[in-house]
Amino acid sequence: MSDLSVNIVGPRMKNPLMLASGILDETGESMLMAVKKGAGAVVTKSVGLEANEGHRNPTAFEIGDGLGLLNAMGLPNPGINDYEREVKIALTGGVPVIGSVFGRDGKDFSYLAGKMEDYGASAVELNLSCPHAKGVGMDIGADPEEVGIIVSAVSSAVSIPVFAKLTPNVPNIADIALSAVKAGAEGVVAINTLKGMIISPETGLPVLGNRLGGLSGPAILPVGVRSVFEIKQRFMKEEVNAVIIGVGGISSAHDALQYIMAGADALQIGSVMRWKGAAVFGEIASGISDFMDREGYSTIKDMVGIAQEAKK
Amino acid sequence: MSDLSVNIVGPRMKNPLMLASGILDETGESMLMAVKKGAGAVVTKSVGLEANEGHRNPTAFEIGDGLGLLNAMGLPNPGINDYEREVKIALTGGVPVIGSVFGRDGKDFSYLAGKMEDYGASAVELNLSCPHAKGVGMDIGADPEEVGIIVSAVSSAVSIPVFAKLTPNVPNIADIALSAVKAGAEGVVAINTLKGMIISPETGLPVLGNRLGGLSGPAILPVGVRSVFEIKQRFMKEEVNAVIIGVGGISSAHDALQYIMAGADALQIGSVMRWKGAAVFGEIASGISDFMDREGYSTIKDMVGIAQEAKK
Amino acid sequence: MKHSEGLKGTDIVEIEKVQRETHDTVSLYFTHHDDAKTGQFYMVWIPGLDEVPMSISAIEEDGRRSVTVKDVGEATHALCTMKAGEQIGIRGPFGKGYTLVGKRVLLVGGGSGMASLIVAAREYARVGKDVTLCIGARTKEDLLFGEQAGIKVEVSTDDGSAGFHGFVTDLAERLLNEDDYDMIVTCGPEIMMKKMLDIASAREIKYEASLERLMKCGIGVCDACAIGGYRVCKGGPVFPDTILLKIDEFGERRRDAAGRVVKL
Amino acid sequence: MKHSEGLKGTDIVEIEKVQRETHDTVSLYFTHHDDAKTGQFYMVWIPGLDEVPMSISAIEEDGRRSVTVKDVGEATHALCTMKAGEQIGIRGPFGKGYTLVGKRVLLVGGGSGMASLIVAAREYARVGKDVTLCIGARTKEDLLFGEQAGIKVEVSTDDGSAGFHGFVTDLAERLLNEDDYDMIVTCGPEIMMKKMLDIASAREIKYEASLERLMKCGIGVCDACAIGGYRVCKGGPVFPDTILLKIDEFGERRRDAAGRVVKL
Ligand SMILES: Cc1cc2nc3c(=O)[nH]c(=O)nc-3n(C[C@H](O)[C@H](O)[C@H](O)COP(=O)(O)OP(=O)(O)OC[C@H]3O[C@@H](n4cnc5c(N)ncnc54)[C@H](O)[C@@H]3O)c2cc1C
Ligand SMILES: Cc1cc2nc3c(=O)[nH]c(=O)nc-3n(C[C@H](O)[C@H](O)[C@H](O)COP(=O)(O)OP(=O)(O)OC[C@H]3O[C@@H](n4cnc5c(N)ncnc54)[C@H](O)[C@@H]3O)c2cc1C
Ligand SMILES: Cc1cc2nc3c(=O)[nH]c(=O)nc-3n(C[C@H](O)[C@H](O)[C@H](O)COP(=O)(O)O)c2cc1C
Ligand SMILES: Cc1cc2nc3c(=O)[nH]c(=O)nc-3n(C[C@H](O)[C@H](O)[C@H](O)COP(=O)(O)O)c2cc1C
Ligand code: FES
Ligand code: FES
Repeated sequence: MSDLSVNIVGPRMKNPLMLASGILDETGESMLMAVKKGAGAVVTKSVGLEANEGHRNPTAFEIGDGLGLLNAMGLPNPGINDYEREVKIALTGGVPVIGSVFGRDGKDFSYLAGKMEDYGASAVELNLSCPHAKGVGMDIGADPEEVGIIVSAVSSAVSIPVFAKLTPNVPNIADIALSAVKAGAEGVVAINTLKGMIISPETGLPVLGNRLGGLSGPAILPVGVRSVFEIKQRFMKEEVNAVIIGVGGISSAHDALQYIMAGADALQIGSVMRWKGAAVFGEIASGISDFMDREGYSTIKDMVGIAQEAKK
Repeated sequence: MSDLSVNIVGPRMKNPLMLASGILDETGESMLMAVKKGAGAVVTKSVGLEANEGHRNPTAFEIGDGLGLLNAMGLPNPGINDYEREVKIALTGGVPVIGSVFGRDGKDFSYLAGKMEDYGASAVELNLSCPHAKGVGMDIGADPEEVGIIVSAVSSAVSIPVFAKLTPNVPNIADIALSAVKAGAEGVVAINTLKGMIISPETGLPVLGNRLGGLSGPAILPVGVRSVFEIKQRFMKEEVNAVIIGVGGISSAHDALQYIMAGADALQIGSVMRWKGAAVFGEIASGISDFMDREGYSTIKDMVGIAQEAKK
Repeated sequence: MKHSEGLKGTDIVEIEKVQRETHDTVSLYFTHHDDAKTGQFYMVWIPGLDEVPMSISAIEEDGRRSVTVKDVGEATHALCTMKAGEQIGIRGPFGKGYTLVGKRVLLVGGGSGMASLIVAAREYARVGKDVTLCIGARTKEDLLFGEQAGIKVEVSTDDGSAGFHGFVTDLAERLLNEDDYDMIVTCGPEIMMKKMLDIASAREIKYEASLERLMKCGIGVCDACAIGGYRVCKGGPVFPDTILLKIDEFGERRRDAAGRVVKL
Repeated sequence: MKHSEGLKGTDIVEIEKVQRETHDTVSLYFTHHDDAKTGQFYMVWIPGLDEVPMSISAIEEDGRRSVTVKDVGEATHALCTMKAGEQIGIRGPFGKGYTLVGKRVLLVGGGSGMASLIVAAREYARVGKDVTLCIGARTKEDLLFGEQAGIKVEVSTDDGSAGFHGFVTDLAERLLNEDDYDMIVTCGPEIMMKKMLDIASAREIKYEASLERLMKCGIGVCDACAIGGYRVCKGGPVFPDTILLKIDEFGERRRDAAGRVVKL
């Protein structure tokens, strides 16, 4: 019988599937729902210093028939002080809660991470990758050096593991990952959304309130798998031992396995809930388990990164 | 009645739709077929100094049901000397032929561009963006400075217009576009494919022979539209007057109009031919024409970049 | 193959008819081919301004649709002043509609909630159920959909300018005392719906309510419309008594645009 | 919704049965649920090695398929030495198959072209057409699909070790002299197919041929399989006489992997 549990953050996760930041996790009750449906851990909505209403509507929509989502929420969140309530509720689910935070610099991030630690989060995820907010997210996360500086500040401010969430809108995601890990991050999360836009020709206007947004869902799976592959390849070459969490377009066990074999130790699930709801956690977990039984793998670790060894 | 013609390269194009480089344009006869089906201009396969067989198979496949293509052809081409035959045949179609070339440095590019000029090409397109070939393509095209150096070399070597084809795998495509234009390019072409990978879990192997490839087709439309929007925005801000050719995921008149309103003066069509064949040129041209009649636009130029003016 | 028809963010439709319903409420008619069901909603884009959730207030076989908009703020004001020929964007239909169960049905509506409730009332009537529609309004002038062919309508106003003088919930209780009903359906101010839930559960009558929460994505990903772990845009907007009885936020608290908990 | 089933590059199938056909040719059986038609082909992935086009040599209602592979190089050798239980990747079915028109049909095949032609022969026979299958081989040992229930088979060998001694095109001409045919279908070496085209057009008999060209994408985007502005993977592999008569490359030239023109 296959064993899906992984040892990434806090208590051993019963499976490698986490709820991704920003999808059904602004409220504690929603995070609990994901836990109930089988998530092995949950990541909170990205939280900043102050309450923020985000961009004006339209803020998110589906494109194509299941091809993907385009969103420019604009990081709405109640602010770190009000967010204690949500983390505490999420914690009653009994799985690790990872606090996602965003800020402008090492000071912001450290303060926010410290609060998340106080609230009981098992780890923090630094959003260095949101593509549609000014002065935060990928505005500061596309440069390996800046990422190193922020990660290093946070790492010395908290004692829980720190994960850097990376943007794919760069030519060198592996450089950024390496920089984060060398600065003290426990690991990296890849990928956030691709910068995108949809225009309505009849009105001559970009549809999103913010015009620019981020593309997620099935459309970006190959970009995410490639990013994880490149990061793992670099980690192996540099003999760096760090966690990689894969995210982007995962809709099925088949997709999840691609990330694992590329090099991901754990996975996050987001947009697919638009089509399958939170029940997708159970579906993917049992799909992975069936696959492992069929193909003779006993642990997730046995599969991590095996696509790296392909003869070439 | 709407007028679809545009004045971009050589003889006025009867419509703004070009055949994109690398899709059904390795042979002269195939380019002629696209002309017959309504293409306003054709871009050749990217050609280098020597004959090149490209990567081993699998080199290209569809993912999802019409979601996109992943390819790692590896720039197969007969070499510039043998390519005269193909350009000459394409030229009999009576529409502008744009010669796409790739090389390692300004010297390579200049030589190749000169040859294309000799063969009768109306313009050259510099492939600074292929994501899956070593030492060429985006390996040299992700840096604004390097792009400037190459473009400047080519611009002084040939008298036909020079277009730089850009990669979206960067945080700052508008910087690169600006650098190309300031170095003497007539304009830019955006976008080439997104770096991607697909793994087959059953075998534990990346499917492409080259493992890494480029994602094209519907999945990348929002990234292409956003890229063109960002480039146009920057050109307007810097009061630069240069051509923008939009490409990436165009499947319909609706998609084409998004690019035009974002800022594209002309368009290129590639992957959609997997589903619609070359007949898509006629379909999109008449779709644009219907739209213009319905909404009261008389020329393409009337629509170029109008999404920039959105109140925000 | 589908995607080769092109990628849209929203369907642009032309307003074909504007119909004034009350001094502050209009219905906008347009054509949108979809499989809309009674009680579902659209996200309606006012190009360049905003996008807001609106119940589908008419569903015709030939694709004719309407939304009925009450002018309460910037977006709804823009909609209420639109003219035939102007364009709006439509996403949807979204959400779960009414179950349409029950044989003797009491529908209790108030304010713009009537836009959603009216299609349920018409649908119950169309399939031959015994329908009583109870409408609450502030004054006679605010009365929405007060006359409907084939449906018993009872009215209450806060000022007594028409029908029963007082709360619509009191009117509803009176009707429940007079007659047997096996189903209560409600849409309107949440306090009112909460009151009706108490009444329904005390009387052991099946109940469902169509809720409103601030909406952003409309498709169950952003958590803006969260209530007790459910999303109004996806799990709702229509919820049964069984779920609502377990949600302590119902009738008490909601989230603001930043996700903060605020009193209703 | 479809994409939420996951994105694949190829369908992995298990080889269920390996059947040796001749000293250098084997058929691999597997299950792949699709709507394959007579004359279409798959792109067959040998994981980690290569991917090659292969005609579909058996099509059963229940999804059972086969390809029949002649060992000519690295990829085909790997396929020919595979065992039941091993995995290959399948993309397709691709291309346009045989039209299956005609009542009295002469099929002329040679070499691994028989893998494609055999399904056409069987299909013509199944629907009750008068079918004669003419097979050319170098020697008796190379003879592929030499016996087929319900189909008249005529054989030629280059060395006379079985059947007619000489070219299969000469055998075909003899049969055409003896009997009336209204359709010629051919698959095999291109020089042979070209010869049959000349014969068919001289006699004004309808004709179609299944071509081979170097293939990369298999889906009509890369131009590797180009011939006279058509793509063998999409416009073909089966082409009618009307098109082939206009293509001067046919039987003369092809493209190598770099796209250079080379003599056949
Ligand atoms: C599922 C659903 C269906 C709806 N159907 C209809 C309908 O058919 N007809 C109709 O007129 N309205 C309907 N609404 C409410 C409508 O969406 C809001 O009135 C509208 O979004 C307000 O936008 P505004 O910019 O005009 O007002 P704002 O300037 O945003 O707000 C004006 C006032 O309305 C309040 N308000 C804003 N949004 C809401 C809300 N979601 N719930 C309660 N109060 C709110 C504000 O607090 C403020 O007091 C529906 C809402 C939901 C969630
Ligand atoms: C539509 C189509 C259907 C096919 N169906 C079958 C089939 O059912 N059974 C079968 O055995 N083969 C079939 N082939 C041919 C088969 O694909 C090639 O034999 C195979 O690709 C060779 O690969 P390799 O690595 O084994 O040989 P390589 O090492 O690539 O080449 C070995 C020899 O074969 C020649 N060769 C390679 N590819 C081709 C080609 N496409 N056409 C002609 N000569 C070639 C080379 O020039 C060389 O002499 C088909 C080809 C096409 C295009
Ligand atoms: C509506 C929406 C909101 C998001 N908000 C956040 C966020 O606040 N912080 C963050 O790090 N990522 C955010 N993301 C990105 C996701 O966490 C994830 O990286 C991305 O969507 C790719 O995964 P998916 O394809 O499974 O959705 C958001 C994505 C969506 C669709
Ligand atoms: C099979 C294939 C081969 C390509 N070859 C080239 C090439 O040689 N040179 C180049 O500049 N772009 C090449 N491209 C990129 C396309 O020209 C185009 O930029 C990209 O595919 C996005 O457009 P599309 O979505 O319409 O295909 C290739 C794309 C595909 C799918
Ligand atoms: S509005 Fe986004 S989840 Fe409901
Ligand atoms: S093999 Fe690519 S076009 Fe035919």
